[in-house]
Amino acid sequence: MKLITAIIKPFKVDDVKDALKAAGVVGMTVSEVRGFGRQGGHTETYRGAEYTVDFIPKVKLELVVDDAVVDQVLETLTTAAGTGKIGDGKVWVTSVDRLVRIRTREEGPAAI
Amino acid sequence: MKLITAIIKPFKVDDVKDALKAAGVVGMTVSEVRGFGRQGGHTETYRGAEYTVDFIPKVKLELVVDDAVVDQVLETLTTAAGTGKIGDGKVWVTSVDRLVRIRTREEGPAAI
Amino acid sequence: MKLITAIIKPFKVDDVKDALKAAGVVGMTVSEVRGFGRQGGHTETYRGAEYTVDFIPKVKLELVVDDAVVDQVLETLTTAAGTGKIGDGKVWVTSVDRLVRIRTREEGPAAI
Amino acid sequence: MRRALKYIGGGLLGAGLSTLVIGGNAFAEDVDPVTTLSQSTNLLWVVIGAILVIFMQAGFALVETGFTQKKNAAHVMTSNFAIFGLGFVAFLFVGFPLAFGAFDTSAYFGAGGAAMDTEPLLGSGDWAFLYKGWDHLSGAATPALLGFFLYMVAFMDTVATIPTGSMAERWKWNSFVVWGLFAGALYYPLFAAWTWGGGWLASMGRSLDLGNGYVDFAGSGVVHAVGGVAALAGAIVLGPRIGKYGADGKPRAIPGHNLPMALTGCFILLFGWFGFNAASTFAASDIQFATVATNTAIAGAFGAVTAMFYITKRTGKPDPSMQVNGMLAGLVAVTAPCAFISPWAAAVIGLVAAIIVIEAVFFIEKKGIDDPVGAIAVHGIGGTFGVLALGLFANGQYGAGWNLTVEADGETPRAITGLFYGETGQFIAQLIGAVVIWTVILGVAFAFFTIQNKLTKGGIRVTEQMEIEGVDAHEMGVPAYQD
Amino acid sequence: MRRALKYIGGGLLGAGLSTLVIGGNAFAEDVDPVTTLSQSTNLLWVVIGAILVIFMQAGFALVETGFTQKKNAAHVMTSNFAIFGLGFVAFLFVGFPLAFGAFDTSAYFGAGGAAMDTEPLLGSGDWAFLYKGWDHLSGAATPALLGFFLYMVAFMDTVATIPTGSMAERWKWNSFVVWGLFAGALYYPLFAAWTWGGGWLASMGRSLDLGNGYVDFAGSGVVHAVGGVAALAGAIVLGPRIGKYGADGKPRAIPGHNLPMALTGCFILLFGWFGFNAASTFAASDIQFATVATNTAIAGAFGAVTAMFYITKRTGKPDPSMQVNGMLAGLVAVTAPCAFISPWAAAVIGLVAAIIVIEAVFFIEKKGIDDPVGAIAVHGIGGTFGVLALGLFANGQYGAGWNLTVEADGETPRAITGLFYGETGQFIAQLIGAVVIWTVILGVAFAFFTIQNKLTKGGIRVTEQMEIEGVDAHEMGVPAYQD
Amino acid sequence: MRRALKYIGGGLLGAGLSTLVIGGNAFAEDVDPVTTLSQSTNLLWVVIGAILVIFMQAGFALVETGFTQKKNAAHVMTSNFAIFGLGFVAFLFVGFPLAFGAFDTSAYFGAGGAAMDTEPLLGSGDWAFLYKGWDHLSGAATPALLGFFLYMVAFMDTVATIPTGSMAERWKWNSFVVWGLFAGALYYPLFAAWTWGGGWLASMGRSLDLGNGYVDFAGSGVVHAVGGVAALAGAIVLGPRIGKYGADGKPRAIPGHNLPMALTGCFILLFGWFGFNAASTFAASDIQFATVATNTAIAGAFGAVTAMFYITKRTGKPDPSMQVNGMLAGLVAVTAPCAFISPWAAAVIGLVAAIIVIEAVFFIEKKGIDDPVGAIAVHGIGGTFGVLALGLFANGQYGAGWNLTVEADGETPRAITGLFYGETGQFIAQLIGAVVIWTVILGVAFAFFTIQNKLTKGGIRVTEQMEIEGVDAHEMGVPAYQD
Ligand SMILES: Nc1ncnc2c1ncn2[C@@H]1O[C@H](COP(=O)(O)OP(=O)(O)O)[C@@H](O)[C@H]1O
Ligand SMILES: Nc1ncnc2c1ncn2[C@@H]1O[C@H](COP(=O)(O)OP(=O)(O)O)[C@@H](O)[C@H]1O
Ligand SMILES: Nc1ncnc2c1ncn2[C@@H]1O[C@H](COP(=O)(O)OP(=O)(O)O)[C@@H](O)[C@H]1O
Repeated sequence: MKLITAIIKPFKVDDVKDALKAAGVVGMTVSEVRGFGRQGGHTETYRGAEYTVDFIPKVKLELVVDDAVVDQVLETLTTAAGTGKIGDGKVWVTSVDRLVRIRTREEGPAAI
Repeated sequence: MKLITAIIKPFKVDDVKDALKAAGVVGMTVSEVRGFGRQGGHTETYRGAEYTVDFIPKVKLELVVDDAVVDQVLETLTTAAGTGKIGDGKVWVTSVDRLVRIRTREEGPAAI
Repeated sequence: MKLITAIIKPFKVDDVKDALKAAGVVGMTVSEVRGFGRQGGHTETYRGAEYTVDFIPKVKLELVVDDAVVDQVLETLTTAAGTGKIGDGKVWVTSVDRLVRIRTREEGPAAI
Repeated sequence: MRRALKYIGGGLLGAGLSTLVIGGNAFAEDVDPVTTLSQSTNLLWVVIGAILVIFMQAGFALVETGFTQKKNAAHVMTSNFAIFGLGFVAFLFVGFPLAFGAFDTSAYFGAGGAAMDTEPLLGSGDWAFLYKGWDHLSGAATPALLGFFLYMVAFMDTVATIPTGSMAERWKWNSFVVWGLFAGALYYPLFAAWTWGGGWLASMGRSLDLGNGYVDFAGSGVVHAVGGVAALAGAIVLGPRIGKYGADGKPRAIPGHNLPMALTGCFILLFGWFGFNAASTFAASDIQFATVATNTAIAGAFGAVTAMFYITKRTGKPDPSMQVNGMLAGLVAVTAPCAFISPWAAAVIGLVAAIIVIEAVFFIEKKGIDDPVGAIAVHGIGGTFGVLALGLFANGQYGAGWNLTVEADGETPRAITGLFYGETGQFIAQLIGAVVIWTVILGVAFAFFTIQNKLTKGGIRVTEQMEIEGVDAHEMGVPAYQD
Repeated sequence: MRRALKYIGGGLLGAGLSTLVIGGNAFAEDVDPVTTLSQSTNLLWVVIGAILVIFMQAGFALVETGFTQKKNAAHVMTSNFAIFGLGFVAFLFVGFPLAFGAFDTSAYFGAGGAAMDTEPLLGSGDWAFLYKGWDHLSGAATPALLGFFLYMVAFMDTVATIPTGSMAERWKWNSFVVWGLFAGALYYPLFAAWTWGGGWLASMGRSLDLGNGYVDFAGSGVVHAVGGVAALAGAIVLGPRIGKYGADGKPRAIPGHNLPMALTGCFILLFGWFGFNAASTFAASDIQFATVATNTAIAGAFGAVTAMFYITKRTGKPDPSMQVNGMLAGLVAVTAPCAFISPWAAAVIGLVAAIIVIEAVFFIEKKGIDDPVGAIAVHGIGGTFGVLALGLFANGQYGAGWNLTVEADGETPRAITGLFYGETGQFIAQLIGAVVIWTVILGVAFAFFTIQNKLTKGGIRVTEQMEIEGVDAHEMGVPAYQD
Repeated sequence: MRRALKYIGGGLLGAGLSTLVIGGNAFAEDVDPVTTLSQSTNLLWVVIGAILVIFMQAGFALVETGFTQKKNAAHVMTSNFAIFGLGFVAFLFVGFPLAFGAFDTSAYFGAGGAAMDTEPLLGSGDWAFLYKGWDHLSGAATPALLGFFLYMVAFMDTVATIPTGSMAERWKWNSFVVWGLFAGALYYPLFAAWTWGGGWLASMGRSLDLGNGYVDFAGSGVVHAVGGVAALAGAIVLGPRIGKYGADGKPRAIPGHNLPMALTGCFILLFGWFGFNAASTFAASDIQFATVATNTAIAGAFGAVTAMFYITKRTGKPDPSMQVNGMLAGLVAVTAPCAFISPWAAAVIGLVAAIIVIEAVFFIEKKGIDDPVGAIAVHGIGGTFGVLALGLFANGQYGAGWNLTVEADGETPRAITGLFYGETGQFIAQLIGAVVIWTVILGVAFAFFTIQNKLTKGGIRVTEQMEIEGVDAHEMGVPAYQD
């Protein structure tokens, strides 16, 4: 099994979720993150003094999926999350040794 | 070393923490996440219009542990986190190549 | 490629970010987390009743980097994040199988 | 002389001895201590009322901000804050003279309350349209004139701030600024001049023999409906927020980011509303202020309770935001009739208003008009219902001679009496007022926003990116909340 | 006639010339302008007072919501909002007549203040239990009657909202709604009728020769203690929140989710409290209102400061929530005696009240009763202390003849004098009042919640799952806060 | 007798008949009903004013907390809460007598307003420095004396709370507590005694023939500038927050954590300000209160609007925090002159004040002084401008005879007239007052904080760790917000 981690633009969350659902993904975990990258931040003025906002709000998706579907999921995800504009984000894949469903103690792909 | 990542129900955090502590776990990192899965969401009405809450509040635990204790930790964790009801969550294990304790620069299991 | 995950003290974020930037890191993702470890928590009294704060606010950094620069990044990061006081945090490294830049579909190191 | 008596029937004929003394005094040579004291207390009551109404700005700000999204909270809050000053400045220099230049308060406050200029700027006699006068800026300004101005400027600001709700989360700051100035200088003064200022609508009792002419005790129409139609025009010109309507065209809910904030705002509005309505007697010596205050509370309470039960029945849960709209519906609707009705009628009006307004929220949303806070329904529909309700429930016990109307005999002052008490004239006068608001005034608002939209580079709506990322980041330069 | 004089000793004999004029007028044939003006100013003061008390609802809402958890914020806030209307409606139709049907305010407001019906509904003479009368709903309602109603309905709502604090975070919405109606229709009116309404407790001065009978200037007992015992009964019937007590049975802290919100609420309560206490003179012509206002502020200030030092000594830190409870303790305790005591006594009362209330919070918690906001301690214990404090500190300078009491000679009006000034009768009267609250009234509340709990399917407490996940998600259908 | 007339020129000679009656009465033998009624209404107005000013504490609390960081929100909020009681207690026992022991209000409130002790504690005649008297604590305290105390204690608390803004986020709780007591007992009373209390600065009209002596209607100087210089002294002694200045020495922005909260606070301040200024007539019979209220609103509105346009021009965006500072700048600046100027002048003062204050914010920050909320600029600079503005814009129409000044003929009361109306004396008197504030009073504040810093173990500033992790966790023991 693989863990697919994606950093995307917040307003894309619903589209991506729907697309993945449609593609057969049954579960995922999301969290609010802030990102720093090429998109860069911006400088603002508050009470006359400047401050730089280096980190931009992003959303992180984590999905554990069966090896077989990794490519398809990546394809669906990048398509749904893309705007073509800088700052669209990244997706990375890491290997999962074990997966357990707490409720049933099921292990491996069955637990997805 | 392994990284154990668990998605559990928020109100179970204290129980799980205490259980893990008792089981000899000396450190972990938690964060607020929202989950989508079998448990499904629910539809609400606000000012007459409907909206679906797809993501349910969950808590994510991350623990880096020595290979030797993985099974025991998984056992403790699943027991403490389980309610038997749908939505209890998942636990997955990935391999950690290196671990460093910032304060002392200690590496490997010693850094846990 | 490797995924470097670091748990650091919140007020160190800017220093670490600047140091990593200087060291050539072009992107990273940060999130608010709460940590439990040696640093331990503290007990407070509210309306006469006690409550223990076990989890301390920390910040989590995630960077996907090229294998070649892992050591240097670790060095920079630990130096910038360190205060020498307990609770400075951990850094761990895991292997990344694939990395994709959503905007361009670039894969591998090129996507960093 | 006639003007001196305009809009004071209540004070003059309905409020017992001491006011008669006042009435008398306005024209008397020597002023006795009791009268002077009575007049200073009247002025005090009006100033206290003004303070309460000004505080309502905080209520509107909190309700609107609580009902909108976190990413726009600074923008919504600050627009509600800035509108106070913007409308104020424009009203001070332009709006006040146009609307109230010929308004005479000497019957309440003594000689100092004389009108600035009894000659209309536009029109004449029973067909006056605009007035003039600038004494209030100079050293010649009497405390009476300034106290009256303060009360009136507060009402204007309510009108000006209503559209900030229906147009929230997608309105360009600079375009909003222009609206603020326009509202204070021209938009509000127009209908105000025709009614409270003594203009043609107020005169229909004499000119067209329609009851006491258009009567609106504290502004269900003059303030709320007028603000509500502007909210409607603005929301139409801007169009709905991105994501408000699904691909299927069905409205999607966009829950407010802070309900406790919105409910706090509603409490503040209820609090301020007592100044809005009860101090509209312009006289502490006219004890009808107590009846007004209580009728106001009754309508608000019945509005809130009705909304709670009705929305629970309608959608299954006691939606807090609808309870807020329900209380406001009752308050808005009772604002015109509050001085002329019996307590039981206030209860009925609050109850009916809540249901009408909730249904209006649904209807407006279905029609594709996106109003994040329900301002169009609450102020536009609720206010219009209030204007008509006066024509239905007025019990003929207060306000005889209002707008200088007398019966055929030319002696007996004419009582303000509604349809349910056997008079049709008053109801027709109210109906005409309502129609004017929904045609002429709505037209003015719509024209303003449409033209401004045309003239403004890129229109009066923010870009898609700004809207998606939140207007705070782009227009305020600082987020509402920092962790 | 006797009733006409009830509860106005202060106004009648303690407030100098102009009030004598009033007193006189209530029975005089011809009314002179000065009297009329004085009466209208009195009515204005009462209406302003009512407005301030109504605004206190916002204060209670913010304090209670700030002291509770984020997942329940919409529920707590909305219940404090809905209670205003629920209690109001029930009080309008049922509660007001039962409690104040025979209350005569003509001595303050003139002829219009005549009682609705001088015959009790239950009991007679010095042993009246309930009253009747419905003029206040009809067109026959005078401004004086309606102004008085508005002031009284605001006090009722305070009682009704107190249990929403102690029962917060686990109370079913529908069960809460029933309480709201019950509180306004019956619960509050009961003790109110026996005291302020002119009933048997107020008459103990005549019937049992106990000082001036039960005296409670603005309601430490009639409002706060009565609300506090209901809060106690409700908290017992509901039981503690899940997780409030550890496995070891020791209480665990559940910190409030928004302290700035709670402190803001306390500021609003302080603000409104001046209307609560000072306007209870029912007359601007009775300048004792100034003494009352200042004593109120003194007690609040001493309560807050004492609490700050005491809690720091007790637990090491200046716990903000206890500073809030401390100020409220002082305000609640001084509410009964505020008009009858010297400033130094107000300071002592505030100081003692803060310590008593903080210890009460600890004690109640130890007893296994979970009160998230400290309502039982602040209102129940603090209020009871206030009732007794009057019997201790009353200095005999104000309120002579209160409750129509005269000395043996049948001529000299009896002064309200406390134990520390040598009189025992008054203290006993206060003691009896306190005992009645903690037996009869507490019993009524306990019976109500117990029976309701039995009759309600699943009881009046939400399910474990709802409580764990937060009542907002389940009962409101919308969270308090959205990101 | 002379004192009886002190500070009432306005009431006595400027406000028409009824006040003359009052003026008369203060010395008359028999008191007629009209006078008594007028006096009770005057007292009512002052008490209502006090209530409004006390509520301003909530406004300060919200503005300061909203402008500071989340990790310190409980600390900032609670200090603004605790200061009310701390200053109050100290002022009750020590400060009030020192400042107002010889203040006579009988011209407004009748015989009960007699001074506690006409003999100064320090100095004599036209050169009095401190006063004495403790009647206000005993049973001998009249309602008039207590009502006056309540109004005065509220002004003191404003001064005491101003430094909590500039010193926020790094001030030790215990050190803050000491300041609170010092401010109420000595710091505020000092300059207050010299001016409002009737001391040497108020007497300069007689002693040095400088206009009417130092005149400050509601406290641009006595309250705001005095509080502002303390805020400056405290901020200097504490030093800037960690991270406020970059390695390059350039100031860095530390955005407030909750702007809606700050704007809500500003609305509350605007609301309370009407009590602050308008009730300073001490008389409802002195209808100048209406002019005062309106001038106050005009200055606030112009301040806010000017700030909005000016900051947009200056930094590109309509920074909400600067709009808040702008409105407050206008309000602070008009507080001294509000009763003596024409409406157009109020507009000019508001406009100028906003620009001065914004530039002052930048200047102070550049000088390395860290003031998280802009308190030094708003109150210190804005207040000083207000003191001088009176000397420029006073139009000579109100306050004749103020501070018992008469023209050379010894008959004609001297009018309060500014430089722009041809008089230099008044401006010089104002200038002297301003200089005294920026030398003597600033010196006192600076000495206090410096000495306290020396005497306090570890100084009055929290440790670096506490500041980095947030003072809430360390000093309050509970965070402001819980998830
Ligand atoms: N090396 C990295 N490791 C982890 N997260 C990264 C990395 N680079 C970028 N990100 C995340 O992806 C987001 C988008 O990256 P950015 O470089 O701004 O644009 P793009 O994705 O178009 O290259 C960043 O905000 C950050 O959250
Ligand atoms: N494939 C997955 N990858 C990542 N997280 C998942 C995945 N499936 C479920 N989760 C997380 O686990 C939570 C519980 O899963 P769910 O399917 O709802 O119930 P159960 O754990 O009983 O199967 C989800 O809310 C989500 O946060
Ligand atoms: N085994 C672990 N797995 C994951 N996170 C950990 C682990 N141990 C510690 N942490 C994180 O590192 C932070 C600091 O660790 P701690 O033991 O308190 O001090 P130190 O880093 O100096 O050893 C903790 O708050 C927690 O967030």
